[in-house]
Amino acid sequence: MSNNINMSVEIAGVRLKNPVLAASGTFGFGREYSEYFDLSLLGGISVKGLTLKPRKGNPPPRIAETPSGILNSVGLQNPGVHYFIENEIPFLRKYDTAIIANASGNTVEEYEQMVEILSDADIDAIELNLSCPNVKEGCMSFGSTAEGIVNVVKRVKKYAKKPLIVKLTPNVTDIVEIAKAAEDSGADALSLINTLLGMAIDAKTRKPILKNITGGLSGPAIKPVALRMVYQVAQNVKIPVIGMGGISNGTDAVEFLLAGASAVMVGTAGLVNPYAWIETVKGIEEYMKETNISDVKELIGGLII
Amino acid sequence: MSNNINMSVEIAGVRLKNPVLAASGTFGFGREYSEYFDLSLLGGISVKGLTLKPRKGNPPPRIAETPSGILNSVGLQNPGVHYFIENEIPFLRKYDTAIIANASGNTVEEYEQMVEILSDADIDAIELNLSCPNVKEGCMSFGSTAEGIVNVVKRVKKYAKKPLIVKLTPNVTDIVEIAKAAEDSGADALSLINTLLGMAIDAKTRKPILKNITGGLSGPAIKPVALRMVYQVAQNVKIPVIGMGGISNGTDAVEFLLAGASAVMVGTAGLVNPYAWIETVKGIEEYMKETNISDVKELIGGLII
Amino acid sequence: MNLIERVRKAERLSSDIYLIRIESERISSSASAGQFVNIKCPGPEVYLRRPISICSIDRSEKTIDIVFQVRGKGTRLLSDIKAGDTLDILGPLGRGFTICPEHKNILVAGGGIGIFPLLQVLKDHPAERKTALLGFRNKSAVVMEDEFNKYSTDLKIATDDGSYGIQGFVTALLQNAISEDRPDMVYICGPAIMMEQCVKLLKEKDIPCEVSMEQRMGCGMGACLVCACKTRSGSDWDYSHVCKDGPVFSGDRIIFESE
Amino acid sequence: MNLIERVRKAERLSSDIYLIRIESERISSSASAGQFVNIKCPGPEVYLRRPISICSIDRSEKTIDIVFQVRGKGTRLLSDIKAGDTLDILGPLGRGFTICPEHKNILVAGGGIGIFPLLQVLKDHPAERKTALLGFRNKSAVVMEDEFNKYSTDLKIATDDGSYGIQGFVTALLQNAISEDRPDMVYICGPAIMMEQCVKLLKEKDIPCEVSMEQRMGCGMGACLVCACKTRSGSDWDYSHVCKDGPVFSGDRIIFESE
Ligand SMILES: Cc1cc2nc3c(=O)[nH]c(=O)nc-3n(C[C@H](O)[C@H](O)[C@H](O)COP(=O)(O)OP(=O)(O)OC[C@H]3O[C@@H](n4cnc5c(N)ncnc54)[C@H](O)[C@@H]3O)c2cc1C
Ligand SMILES: Cc1cc2nc3c(=O)[nH]c(=O)nc-3n(C[C@H](O)[C@H](O)[C@H](O)COP(=O)(O)OP(=O)(O)OC[C@H]3O[C@@H](n4cnc5c(N)ncnc54)[C@H](O)[C@@H]3O)c2cc1C
Ligand SMILES: Cc1cc2nc3c(=O)[nH]c(=O)nc-3n(C[C@H](O)[C@H](O)[C@H](O)COP(=O)(O)O)c2cc1C
Ligand SMILES: Cc1cc2nc3c(=O)[nH]c(=O)nc-3n(C[C@H](O)[C@H](O)[C@H](O)COP(=O)(O)O)c2cc1C
Ligand code: FES
Ligand code: FES
Repeated sequence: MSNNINMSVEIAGVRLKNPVLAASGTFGFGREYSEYFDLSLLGGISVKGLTLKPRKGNPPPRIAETPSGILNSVGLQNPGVHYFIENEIPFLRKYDTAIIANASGNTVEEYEQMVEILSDADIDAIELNLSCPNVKEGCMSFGSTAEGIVNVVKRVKKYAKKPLIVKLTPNVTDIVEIAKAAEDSGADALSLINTLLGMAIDAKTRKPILKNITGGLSGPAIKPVALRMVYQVAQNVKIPVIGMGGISNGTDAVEFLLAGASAVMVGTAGLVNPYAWIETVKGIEEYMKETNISDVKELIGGLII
Repeated sequence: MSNNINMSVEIAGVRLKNPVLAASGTFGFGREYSEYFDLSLLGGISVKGLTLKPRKGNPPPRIAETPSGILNSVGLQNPGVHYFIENEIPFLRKYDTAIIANASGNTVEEYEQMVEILSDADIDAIELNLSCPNVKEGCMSFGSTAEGIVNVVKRVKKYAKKPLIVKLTPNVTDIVEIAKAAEDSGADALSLINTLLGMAIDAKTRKPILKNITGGLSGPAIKPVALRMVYQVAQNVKIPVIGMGGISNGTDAVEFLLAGASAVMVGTAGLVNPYAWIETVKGIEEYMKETNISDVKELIGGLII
Repeated sequence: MNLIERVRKAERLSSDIYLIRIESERISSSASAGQFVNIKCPGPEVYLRRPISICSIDRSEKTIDIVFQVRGKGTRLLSDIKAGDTLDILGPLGRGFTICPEHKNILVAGGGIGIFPLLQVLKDHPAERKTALLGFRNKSAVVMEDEFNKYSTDLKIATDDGSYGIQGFVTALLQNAISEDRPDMVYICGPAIMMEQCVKLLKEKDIPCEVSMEQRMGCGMGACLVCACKTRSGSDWDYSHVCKDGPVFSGDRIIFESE
Repeated sequence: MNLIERVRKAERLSSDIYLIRIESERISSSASAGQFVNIKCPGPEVYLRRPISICSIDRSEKTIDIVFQVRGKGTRLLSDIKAGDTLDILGPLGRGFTICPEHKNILVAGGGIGIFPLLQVLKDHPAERKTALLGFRNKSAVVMEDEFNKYSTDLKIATDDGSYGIQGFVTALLQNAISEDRPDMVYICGPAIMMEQCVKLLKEKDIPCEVSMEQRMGCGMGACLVCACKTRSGSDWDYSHVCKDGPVFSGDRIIFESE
C-alpha cells in the first residue's frame, strides 16, 4: 500500500507482512474468503482447528446471537490434519501469507502427534489450541491450569520443528500465571484470547439456544476482557503476544498493539463483514498516517500510563 | 399488580415481594431513583458497597463505554457502614422493600466487624462482596480461590445474625468450586456475577480510558457469561442463587430464573434507563401472563434441556 | 467491496409478512432460484446478518425480491425499511434448486414462509406442468396467491383451519397430487416436520425431491461451520453446512431430527 | 415514565457544532441555567447516555436548546437528528449556576464548547452589567455570537490564532476585564486548564466564581458514583460527583489536576 509505512512484524521468527491475521475457526481454510479479497493482503491465516482424525463437531444449533457478540459451539468440526496437509496447504500456499496450523488434541499424546506431523508440513507456525471450550475432553481442561499447560507444552516442544504459538483460554483466575507457565515450558509466542464460556436461553421455548447448552463467547462484547488480558500478559512475558477478542477495525487493532500485542487476529467481526480482515489492515495504516508513525512496531506496547 | 399472579420468592428466609432487586453500586442508597418511581415496587435493594470506614474510591475517569457494556472503576467510594446505618436505613425503611447491605473489607477482621455491625442493623440480609475487582487489597483476592472464600465465610458466619449472601466474582477458572466452598462454609445464598475484569484504551491519546487502568465490565455484554455461571452454580448448590449480569428487561430476567436463579438483580441497565428495574418486574409479569404461569417460583430452574 | 444496495420498494403483504425489492445488478445477475442473501439489519442490538431466501429475481430490471415474516429483532428492523433506504447485503449465497430441463412435470410444495423460495423455481423452470401446493395457517396468512397462480399451471392451497382452500396440511395436498399424477421432480420448503413427511411420502413412490433447509448462521458462506445439518454420507452420516452445501439438498440426503 | 421528546429544530452552526431544539414541557418548566440533560443517542454501538448542557430555555415556547460538538460516535449520531425526530432524554439534571439578584455586575467566561451553558445565565440574570468573554480556536469555530451579543452588555471574543477578535486565550480577556472593572460574580466553563487559570486569577482578586465541570458519566443522577471530581472538604479533600453535586461548583471548591 503506502511505501513509506512499514507494516511488517515478526512473531517467533516468522515475518508477517502486516500484523493482522485471521483467527482460527472463523476463516475456514481461506477458500471462501478468497472469493472476496486477495488472501495475500493478510499477515497470516490461522486455519480451522485441526485434530488428528476428522471430527464431526457438535449438533446444531451451534450459534447464538448475544449483545455485541455471538456464542458458538462448533466443537472443532474438521477434516483432520492429514486432509489439511494434502488438500488445503497447497491451496493456501498460492498466496503470500503466513499459514498457522491451529491444533487440538484429546490427549497429550495426540498433541504430540499433531505437532510432530505438522512440523513436517509446509506451514509457518503451529498454534496449540489449549483453550477450546466446546469439546468434552482435552483442550480447555489442559489450558486452564498452569500444570496442564506445562504438561502439554513441555512434551510437545520436543517434537516441534516449527515455531510454537500457545493459545490461551480466558476462563481462568490468573491469566498471567498461565502465560508464564507456557513461556517457561517453551512456547515461542502466545495467542489470546479464545472464547469466554457462555450460554444463551430462549425464554419462549425455555430451552438453551445452543444444542450443546454452553458455547464460546466472541465478538466486540469480549474486547475489554481480551485487552486487559493481553495487557497483563504482555507486561509479564518476554515472548511475543498475538492479541484477539472482538477486534472489528483498525482502531480496535491499534488498541491491542498499544496494550502490548505484536500482532492481532480478527475472527467474529469477519462473519458479519467479510472485509473486516482487510479493513483492519487499512485502518491500522490510516491510524499510522494520521499519527505520523512509519513503523507499526512503534505501536507495540506503546500505551501511555 | 395483577391479583392472580404470585410474584413473591424467598431467599434465605427473606421474603421478597418480587424477584427483582437493584444491584449494588448502581442504585446508590435508593434516594436518587426514589424520585423516578416508588421503591416499594422493588423486591429489594442491595445498597452501594459499604466498608468499615468511609472510602474515597479511585480517581476519575471511572467509567468507559464498551460494546453493549461499561467498565467501572469506582473503587467502593462510600460513606462507611456507620453513616449508612444512621442516615440511609431510616430513609430506605420508609419503603416496603428488602434492604440488603453489600459489605466489603480489606482484611478478614474487617469482614467480621462489618458482619457484626450489620447484624444489629435494621436490614434484611448481608451481601458479602468477595468480588470487587477495583480495589487493591481484600475483596476479589479473597473471592478468587476456594480457600479464600472458606477463610472469610467461615469466620464471618459466627457473627452473622442476618442471612448471609455471598457475592461471587466471575474472574475464576471454576465458579462451581467457588460456589460450593461458599455453601459449605455457611453462606445462606449466593449472588453472581460481579463484574469481569476488563480494560479500555483510547487509541487517540494512547492512554487507558480509566485512570485505574482496569475496571469491571458489566451490562448486556456479559449476560452470556453470567447466565452460564448461574446455570452451572444452580445445578450444583442447594442454597438459593441470585442471578445478575446484563439483565435489562423481563425477558432477560426470565432467562436467569429458568437457568436456576431464585431472584435477579439489575444494575447497569438502570444507568441507561432509570425505569429498567420496574420494567423488569413488569416484564416478568407479562411473560407469566402470556405463558399462563401464576407463580413466579414455577420459572425457577425451569430450563428444558 | 461494496455490499450496499438500494431498496426500490417495501410492502406489507399481510399482518406480519413483508416484501422488499432490492436493486442489485450484482445479485440479480448471478442469483438462481433457492439461493439466499445475508442481510445486515440496520439497528442496535442486532449483531449477525439475517439469512433470507431470494423469492423472485427480475434480471432485466436488475432487482430481487425478498419476502419475510417478522420473527424477532432483526426481521422487525427489516420491516421498517422504506423505498429509498439502503441495505448491506451479501449474496447470492448457497446452492439453489436444481432445474433439469428434461423434467416436464414438476411440483413445488411450500408451507408458511417456506413458500417464498419456490416462486423463482416456477418462474425459471421450463416444465410444461407446474403444480404449486401451498400451506398456510389460516386465511389471513395467505400471501402471494396471484404470483404463484401466474407461474404455475395448477395451484392448490391448504389452511390448517380450513378458512381458505382445503382444510389440512400441504402433506395431504401432496399425497393427493402424486397419487393422481407422478411429477418428475418435487421442490419442498417449509417447517422441518412438513419437509420430513413430504420426503417420506415421495420416497415411497421413488419420486426425486429437493428440500431447502434452515439453520442458524454466522458467515453464510461456509467458513465458520456453525450451520450444521445432518446428512447421509455413504453408510455413515456427516454434518453438511446449510449455507454452502445447501440451503437446497436432495431430499434423500437429509437426516431429519426424528430419525 | 415517558422520557421521549420531539425535536422541533435541528441546525448545523459550524463545521462540527450542531443545535437541537427540543420540545419538552417537563424539562423547560423546571430547568435552570447550567443544568444538563442526558441523552440516549439513537443508533447502534452507543450504550450510555450522553450528557449535554442546556444552552437555552424558552419557557413560553416550552423548548430547550442544546448545542454540541461532534466528538465521537454518540455526538455523530445526534448530529443526524432532524426536526420531527424524537429523543429519549433525561433531565434537567444537576446543580446549575447560582443566580444572585443582588449582583449587579456579572461576567461569563467560556472556552470552546464551554460557552453553551453560559448563554442561559446571561438570559436569566437580572444584573445591569453582563460581560461575556468567549474563546474559540479560530474564526471558523466562532458560533452564537449574535445570541451572546443579545444577552450581554459587553461581548469580547478571542481566538487562539487571532483570526477573529483578539488573539489569545479567554484568560487574557479575563485578566483585562477584571483589572478594569470588578465583577460581583464570574461564571466559567471551558477546558480544565482554562478554568483552572481563570479560578486562580480570580482568587488573587478575591472575586467569587462558579465553574461547570465535565466528567465521564453513567447514571447522570448521583447513584453510580462514577463522575468523580476532586473537591476541597475542610482541610481534607473528597470526591464530589459532577452529575449531582455539580456540574456547577463554586470555583474555590475544585481541586484541579495540577494541584
Ligand atoms: C437459508 C435461509 C433462508 C431463509 N429464508 C427466509 C425467507 O425467505 N423468509 C423468512 O421469513 N425467513 C427466512 N428464513 C428465516 C430467517 O432467517 C429468520 O426468521 C430470521 O433470521 C429471524 O431473525 P430475527 O432477528 O427476526 O429473529 P431472532 O430470533 O431475534 O434472531 C436471533 C438469531 O437467530 C437466528 N434465527 C432465528 N430464527 C431463525 C431461523 N428460522 N433460521 C435461521 N436463523 C434463525 C437469526 O438469524 C439470528 O442470528 C431463512 C433462513 C435461512 C437459514
Ligand atoms: C455536564 C456535562 C455537560 C456537557 N455539555 C456539553 C455541551 O453543551 N456541548 C458539548 O458539545 N459537549 C458537552 N459535554 C461533553 C459531551 O458530553 C461529550 O462530548 C460527549 O459525551 C462525547 O460523546 P461521543 O459519543 O461523541 O464521544 P465518545 O468519545 O465516543 O464517547 C465515549 C464515552 O465517553 C464519554 N465522554 C467523551 N468525552 C466526554 C467529555 N468531554 N465529557 C464527558 N463525557 C465524555 C461519553 O459520554 C461516552 O460515555 C458535556 C459533558 C458534561 C459532563
Ligand atoms: C465460529 C468460531 C469457531 C472457532 N473455532 C476455533 C478453533 O477451531 N480453534 C481456536 O483456537 N479458536 C477458535 N475460535 C476462537 C477464535 O479463534 C478467537 O479466539 C475468538 O473468537 C476471539 O476472537 P474474535 O472475538 O475476534 O472472534 C473460534 C471462534 C468462532 C467464533
Ligand atoms: C458503577 C458500578 C458500581 C458497582 N459497585 C458495586 C459494589 O459496590 N458492590 C458490589 O458487590 N458490586 C458492585 N457492582 C457490580 C454490580 O452489582 C453487578 O454485580 C454487576 O454490575 C453485574 O450486573 P449488571 O450487568 O446488571 O450491572 C457495581 C457495578 C457498577 C456498574
Ligand atoms: S454460516 Fe458459516 S459456515 Fe454456514
Ligand atoms: S454519573 Fe452516576 S453518579 Fe454521576
